[in-house]
Amino acid sequence: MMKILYFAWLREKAGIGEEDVSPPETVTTVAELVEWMKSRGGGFAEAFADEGMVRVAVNQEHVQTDHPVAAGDEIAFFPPITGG
Amino acid sequence: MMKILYFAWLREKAGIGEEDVSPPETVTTVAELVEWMKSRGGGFAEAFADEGMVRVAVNQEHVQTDHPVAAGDEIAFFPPITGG
Amino acid sequence: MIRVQAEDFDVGRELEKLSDGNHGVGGVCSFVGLVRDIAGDKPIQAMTLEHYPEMTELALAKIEAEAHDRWPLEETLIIHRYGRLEPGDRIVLVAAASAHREAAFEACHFLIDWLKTQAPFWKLEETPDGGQWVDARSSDDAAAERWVETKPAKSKPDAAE
Amino acid sequence: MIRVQAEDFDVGRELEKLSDGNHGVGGVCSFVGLVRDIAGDKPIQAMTLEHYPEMTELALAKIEAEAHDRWPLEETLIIHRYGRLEPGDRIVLVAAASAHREAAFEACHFLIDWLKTQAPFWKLEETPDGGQWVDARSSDDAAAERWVETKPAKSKPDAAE
Repeated sequence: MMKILYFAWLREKAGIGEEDVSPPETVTTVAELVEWMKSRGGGFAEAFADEGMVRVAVNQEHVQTDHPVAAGDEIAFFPPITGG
Repeated sequence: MMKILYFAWLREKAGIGEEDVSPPETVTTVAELVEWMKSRGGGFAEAFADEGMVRVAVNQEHVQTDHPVAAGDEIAFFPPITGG
Repeated sequence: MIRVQAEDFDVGRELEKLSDGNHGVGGVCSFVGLVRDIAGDKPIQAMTLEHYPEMTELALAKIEAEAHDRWPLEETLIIHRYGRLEPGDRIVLVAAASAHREAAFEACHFLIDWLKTQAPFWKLEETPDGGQWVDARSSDDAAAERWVETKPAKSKPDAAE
Repeated sequence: MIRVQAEDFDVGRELEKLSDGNHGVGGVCSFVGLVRDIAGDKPIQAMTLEHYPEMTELALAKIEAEAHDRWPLEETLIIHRYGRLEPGDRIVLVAAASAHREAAFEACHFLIDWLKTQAPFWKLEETPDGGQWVDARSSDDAAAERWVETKPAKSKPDAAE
């Protein structure tokens, strides 16, 4: 099981801020997780439609899409940062 | 008559902070005024001994040594600035 | 020092703490970011700052540690607010205290530039057309990029930084 | 705004005034210079700042006007103290408020760099060996020189500077 967090407009499009998911074992990287997310359809497909606008943190660290994911990870999806 | 002001170590060497002087009419530039100052000897000669360390303002404006001076001017001599 | 909070902060008191009792500090450079009443050409009634709490402090701590690695700093400070803010409200305060002013300026500039691309905050602006998420700015990426190669400032003598 | 005074100042209150009621301000960059307890390797007990009162405000006004010519600024501030100051005491506050942070940073940096070579102040340090006039630093000339060719920063969109 992985803990998934969504922020800003990704949260709005996904229609959820936080969820626990158990993707198939073939999902071993962020990129594969995103593909699986999109396959769930609805708001998830919409949230991930423009992947160039999606940033990812695994266990509170910014990562690239080839970063591994595993059960127990906290994975956050969000748009480019606009703080400060 | 010109009003002369001295600041920082130029004031200490000259032994005076402010004075009114009436140099001869041949004194028409800052450089000529400095030469005349030195000719007065004593603390003045000492204050102007290292001309590279002397900065000048005429009527509250930084100027170069070729700047004209005339009766009624306020002329200030000081070392390089160290504020801030 | 890092703080992430909904409440406003007292800039004078916070800056004072950076040099309090430390007479090795010659200069404190700070930047306060404020909510403007306009974005591009749209009027803004308010903005809401959302963040990722579990990650925010970690990200800010990394930014602060990086600044201390790069410049000879006595102290640094990052305070970032979240929640709903109105025009004129303070959003963020970053500051760097150093013996020397170049280090204070560069580190402070670095802190805000990196914070803008590294710390997980997102702005939702309230406009007459409704809520709009602020787009990331390529100028912020460029500003952060600039620090990728930057070397620390050199030290200098004199009692006042 | 320019002030030359013997008294201390309240940094928070002064910075607040720069954006008070002006919701076009997105960022305020400031620099506070403080008396250090050491210069080079000598301990400093105190320093006395002498200035040329008739010229000081004129010189500071020129520096401020130059900053407004170069950058899109909402407001600027220079406060410089004179008289006897001890380690930890504030000497100077410069600040620039702008819609955008690059302009605020650059203008603030410019204000302090130019002030250090243009405003008629001189420091006398009290050391164990007696009073010593501070030598001008070539690094300050170099810092000021840098601005001789600098062009204004470009404007950018977004409600928070």
